[in-house]
Amino acid sequence: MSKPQTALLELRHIHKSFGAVQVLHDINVSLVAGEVLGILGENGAGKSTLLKIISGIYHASSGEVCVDGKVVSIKDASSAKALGIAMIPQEFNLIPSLNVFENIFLGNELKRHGWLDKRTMREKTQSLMALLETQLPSDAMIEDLSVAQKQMVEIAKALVNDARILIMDEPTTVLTAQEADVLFALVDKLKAKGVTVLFISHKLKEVKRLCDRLLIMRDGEVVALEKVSELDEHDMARLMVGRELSQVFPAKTVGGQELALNVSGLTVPNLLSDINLQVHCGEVLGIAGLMGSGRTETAEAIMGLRKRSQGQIEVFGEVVNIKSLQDAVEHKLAYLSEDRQGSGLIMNFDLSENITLISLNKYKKGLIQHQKTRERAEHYRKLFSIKTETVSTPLVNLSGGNQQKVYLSKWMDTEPKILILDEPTRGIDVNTKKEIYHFIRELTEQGIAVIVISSEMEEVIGLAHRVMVMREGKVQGELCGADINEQQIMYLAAGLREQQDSNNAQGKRA
Amino acid sequence: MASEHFLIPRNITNVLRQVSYTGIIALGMTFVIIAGGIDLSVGSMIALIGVLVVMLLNYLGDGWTAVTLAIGASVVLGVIFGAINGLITVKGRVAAFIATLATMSVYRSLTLYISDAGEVVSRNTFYPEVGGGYWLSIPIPVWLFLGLAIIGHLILRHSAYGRHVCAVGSNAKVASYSAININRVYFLTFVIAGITVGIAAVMLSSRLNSVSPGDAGLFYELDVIAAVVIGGTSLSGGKGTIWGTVIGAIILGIINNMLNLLGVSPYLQGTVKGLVILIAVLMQFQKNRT
Amino acid sequence: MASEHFLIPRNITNVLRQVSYTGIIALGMTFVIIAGGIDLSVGSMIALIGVLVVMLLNYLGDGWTAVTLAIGASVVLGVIFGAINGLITVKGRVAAFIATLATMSVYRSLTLYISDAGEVVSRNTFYPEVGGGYWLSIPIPVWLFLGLAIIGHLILRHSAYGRHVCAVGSNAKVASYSAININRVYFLTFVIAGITVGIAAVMLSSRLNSVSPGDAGLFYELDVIAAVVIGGTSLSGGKGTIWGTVIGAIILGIINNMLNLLGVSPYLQGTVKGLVILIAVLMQFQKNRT
Amino acid sequence: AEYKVGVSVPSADHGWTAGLLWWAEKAVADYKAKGDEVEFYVVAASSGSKQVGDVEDLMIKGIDALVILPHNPATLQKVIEEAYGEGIYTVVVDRELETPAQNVFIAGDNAGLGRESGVWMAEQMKGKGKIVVLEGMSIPINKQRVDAFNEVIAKSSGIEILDSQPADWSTQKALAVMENFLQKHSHIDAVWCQDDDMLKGVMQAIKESGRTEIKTVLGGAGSKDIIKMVIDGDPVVRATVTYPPSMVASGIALAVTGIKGENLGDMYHTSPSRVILAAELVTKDNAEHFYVPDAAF
Ligand SMILES: Nc1ncnc2c1ncn2[C@@H]1O[C@H](COP(=O)(O)OP(=O)(O)OP(=O)(O)O)[C@@H](O)[C@H]1O
Ligand SMILES: Nc1ncnc2c1ncn2[C@@H]1O[C@H](COP(=O)(O)OP(=O)(O)OP(=O)(O)O)[C@@H](O)[C@H]1O
Ligand SMILES: O[C@@H]1[C@@H](O)[C@H](O)OC[C@H]1O
Ligand SMILES: [Mg+2]
Ligand SMILES: [Mg+2]
Repeated sequence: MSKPQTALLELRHIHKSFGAVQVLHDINVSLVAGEVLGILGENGAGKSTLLKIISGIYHASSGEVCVDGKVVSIKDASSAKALGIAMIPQEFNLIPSLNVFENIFLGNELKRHGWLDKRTMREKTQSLMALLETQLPSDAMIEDLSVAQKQMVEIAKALVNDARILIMDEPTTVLTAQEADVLFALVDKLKAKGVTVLFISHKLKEVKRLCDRLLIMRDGEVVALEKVSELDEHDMARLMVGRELSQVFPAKTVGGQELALNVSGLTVPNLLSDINLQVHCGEVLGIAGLMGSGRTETAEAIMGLRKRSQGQIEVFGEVVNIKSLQDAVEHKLAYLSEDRQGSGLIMNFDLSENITLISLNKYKKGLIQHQKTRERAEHYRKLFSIKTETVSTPLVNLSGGNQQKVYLSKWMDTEPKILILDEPTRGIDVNTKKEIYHFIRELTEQGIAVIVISSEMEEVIGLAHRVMVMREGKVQGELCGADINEQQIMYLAAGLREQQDSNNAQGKRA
Repeated sequence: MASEHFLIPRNITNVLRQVSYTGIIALGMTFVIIAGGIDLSVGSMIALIGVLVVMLLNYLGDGWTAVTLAIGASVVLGVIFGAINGLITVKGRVAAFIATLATMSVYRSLTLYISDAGEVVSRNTFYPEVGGGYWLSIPIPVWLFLGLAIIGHLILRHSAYGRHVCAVGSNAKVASYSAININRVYFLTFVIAGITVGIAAVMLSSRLNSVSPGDAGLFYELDVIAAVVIGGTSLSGGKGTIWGTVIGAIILGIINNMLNLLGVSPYLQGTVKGLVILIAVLMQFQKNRT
Repeated sequence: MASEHFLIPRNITNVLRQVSYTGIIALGMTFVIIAGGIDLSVGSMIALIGVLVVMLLNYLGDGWTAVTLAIGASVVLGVIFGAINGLITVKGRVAAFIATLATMSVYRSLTLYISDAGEVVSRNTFYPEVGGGYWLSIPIPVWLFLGLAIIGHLILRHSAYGRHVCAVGSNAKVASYSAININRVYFLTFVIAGITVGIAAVMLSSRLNSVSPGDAGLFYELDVIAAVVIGGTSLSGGKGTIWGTVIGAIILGIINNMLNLLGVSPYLQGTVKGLVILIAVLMQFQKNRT
Repeated sequence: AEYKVGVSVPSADHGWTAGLLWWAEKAVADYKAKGDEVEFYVVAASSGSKQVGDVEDLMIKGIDALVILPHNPATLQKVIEEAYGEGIYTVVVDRELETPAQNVFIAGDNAGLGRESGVWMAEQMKGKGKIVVLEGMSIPINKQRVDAFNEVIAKSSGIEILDSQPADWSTQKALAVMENFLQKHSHIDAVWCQDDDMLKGVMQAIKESGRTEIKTVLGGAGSKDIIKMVIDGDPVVRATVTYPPSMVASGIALAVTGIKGENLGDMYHTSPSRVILAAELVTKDNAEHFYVPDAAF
């Protein structure tokens, strides 16, 4: 890493934890003016968190951020703005009830005599749009725009300040190839003007095309900081995943024969089209894909959490009509959602209350038999070695990994025959992961059919008998046996070798 | 000087009786608030049910049968008016505070309309004994308050429904991802509140043997919410206890009684009530923070 | 029969005047609601400011200077009481509806305490001309309503602050990411509401030259919220217009006027108001859905 | 103190009740000046149900006598019965209970007020024209007044009562009700509003509407402001009928006499069980006699 001139932006020993979970460990990076840094890493590696620290949305637990060689304190969005830092966040950051120019200038309004100078703002908006080669009236309401148009507005909003440091968190996920090209051309222009760009993407090709250097993160740590020219796409994927798989994953079982779940033609308007999948008893089906590829929606549609417009679901050979989660639970399906805190657990309930929430009827004799629920919770506490004093501890006091185990217990207590796990190890440490993997194996030994949705490549590879790869709401291909490897999955997920792989997959499915 | 009177048994029974009307409603409100809602219409609803029940009573004539029928009717009316609140909130996706602000206005206005703003007086000679009577030297409304508190506690802590109420109020999404019919759970909390209002309406109207449509239950929502919040139930939903509410109601009653005995202007009671609500809410916020 | 009277100019001026008191407050409430809040205390606040202003007036003696000072004072009082609401909501992180429910109780109770629940009558002979006067045959309060609406519109649509109010109400997180001081913006909406209440208090108290602490402004919050919601401002915040509110207030006035002319019981007006709020809110929900 | 007397009244939400409280406090102050033989507790409640609580609290304090002007008699009936049943010497003022439960009842002549008003009004209108009526609270004394008034008016076939609605004796409510009347009825000759406070609201509404056809407005109870208008020769407000709030002070006196079992002043008997004060018509001719500039009402 040569330093030809003084660093415009420097991060020194950045640490960040949320509660007990450490998300970033000792991050050190130094960037010069006009440099484009690509940031790669699996979901949850800490990329967004790092950039949010630079833009003042989060605060580092320890460490320093320097701009122009001086340590700065970035308290909030306005102090970031004052330093010339602008961010295009991963989630949309626009006010739907305001129009394009009002959003672009939000918090940054131009005024004349104290009142808004709408004319100048409109004019500037138009010239920004011209720069972005986008046709967009400055008075259009945000709620009427397409996803790509919104993204353009986000970009314009970041540019309007003449930022020196521009942060883009997966800006191209929702853009078409042409729109992305416009953006890349723009980044080149900004680069020429000396703007430093930090760029997160899961698309290896575009990182290769755009960036000078690459920062590859794994579990909150920097695993590589290299010139792009020194890495090819395969290296990148290897570095991102890069863990020895052997100790973590148990040996796979043989997998059963009896068809447990058979989904055909599943369609949810605008999100999923014609999804077909099968799982057998004692088998693990992996579902891989990039963010937004529709894996979660697939699970939700099966579980009756989303209204499907078409599709048939068979459970153990019987066609069932699942209209609500209650129906799904009745048919012995279980779904561990990806959002443990948002849709999984009641944080102010204790272990036994959480674990028996769905299966409460089992513990009822008129009134709830609290003793029985506690005994049951105690059973799971031992089974999963959940680290907590008692089963009466509220969930907030548990670490993320232990919460995840409680969540798993909650669904296990419904005694499911078909279990869908969506990102079952998100945000949990390696050891807990291992325990969960072994537990999944035990389940398959008992003949339970398991679907694992995961963005962690190695997880899918290590667990699944078959892997279904999704892209843009469709099944892009299916892999099994020796074909299950990072490369094949990456290529399918990113749509790189569509032709070849889909042929391949079709052959397999037939 | 205050304490001189305060501890005499008669004063204690008195405070308990004064507290029991809003206390009974506060039991129902506890469910609504734990589920994440609020019901501002309880004060108007008690007036409306009170007026209707007394009118029914006068229509039915004298005797215990009439009284029994009227009591049944008031519970049914409570269910109906509570269900209206619940339906608007659940089906119309209207924030509970605005839905019940609207029905607060509607119920009060109907009360005034039906009674032509005039006091409605019961002619049933047995009715006053219901709310004015004693059993083992303790006023009936106090017994009822305690009885309902026990039932409320059983439902909240020891039934699946109670568990679901807490889950819905804590995190509705988690609840719906746990196969709980959140609309049904939320809706029923308003019905429960309605039932308690119906019962309180009987107690209040029989105690006074009449209902004054303009001021019966006026500002009850404040007393009721204050009792619930002092009792430790979080206004953002998810947790709370029935016994907390009972204690909250009694504390509020004692504060009012003390102020009265100390000769503090009764007009300041509204200030005290408002401040008590604020302090209780702020303390909860403080607690959540640490 | 209704229409026969309805269109005569005098009736129209009359409706406009009747509407202007709550209409002026509705202008301020529009800001609060767009920012995602609510202010239930406006009715009590108008009574409190009214009582204080009349007392101040009596202290200052007769003459126009006293009147001018009193008007200034009422605006200052509006700022103070609005700021109290804002502080509790912003600093204490208390939901606006509960914070202002509490201050509603506090302000009303202080009004009663200060005045000993007795009517407060001004002895200033010029004061009645402020709210009772005319200019170009149009009542002063109506002029003021329109003037304030124009100012409100300019602030909401043509100032950075107005944009920020919309942004905060639409998505506070996005607003703070856009370097907007959301606490300040939210706080100030309550102050704006307070100012409009102060102005309305002058209009109202000068009209009768007295304030009746128990019923002045009672249930005004309903009229005010109804006007804002009928005017198309979303109760969930984020969007709304001042002209919508003006029209909402006028529609409400016309509805009341019509009911009157048709001989509908005045007691049913509360029902109509409640239903109108509900319908307006439900219609917004319907619209958002499609 | 040897005796404890509780005085419970509605809060001073309009002029008449303000006058009432003023007189109650004056009576108490006058007794205090004489010595500390009697201890008084004066409480005012803003609603009937609050007043029930007030009375309960007074009973806790162990009062020997209760002087009460019930907000709405039916709501207070039971609690007053309880007090009376316990042997507390009870004086009910102004608003009579349906089932008597008191030692003394003192009030004005409500039917008389309605009658006097009706007679004067009919005479002023020369037997023809259109009247609107603003009533008080929907409690018995209001009905007594309105019934008596209507009975008298019914005798003049040329007079039509267009509308009759409650405004609770409140200035503000009267303003709103009168506004409605003015919108609803295109021609009104006279207004009867049975209370001088309501009259203020009525006059404001008339002024704002710009209507000039209303020639007669009659209030009641005899507030000093209205009596002053009569003295000054107001063209529309030319009379009022008395209903003095000082009755509460007399009620207090009757209570004290009653508990002591003494004779009433120089009279030869103790407190009478029923005292009715006549309703007197006040016109320009006799107004000076009723005008007390420093009274509260
Ligand atoms: N506010 C928060 N509270 C607690 N944990 C958080 C919070 N935000 C992020 N995390 C956790 O921090 C870790 C890193 O998250 P981050 O969003 O930085 O990942 P990422 O690398 O951007 O992933 P992706 O590719 O999915 O966007 C995750 O495990 C996440 O669960
Ligand atoms: N039409 C769309 N417009 C905007 N955002 C979308 C759209 N479709 C999907 N997304 C975004 O993608 C997110 C993830 O979708 P989904 O849950 O199906 O992805 P996934 O394959 O499960 O990936 P992951 O769970 O790793 O995010 C959605 O929550 C949403 O933020
Ligand atoms: O308050 C009432 C008063 O205004 C009326 O004139 O006389 C009777 C009183 O009770
Ligand atoms: Mg991210
Ligand atoms: Mg997902």
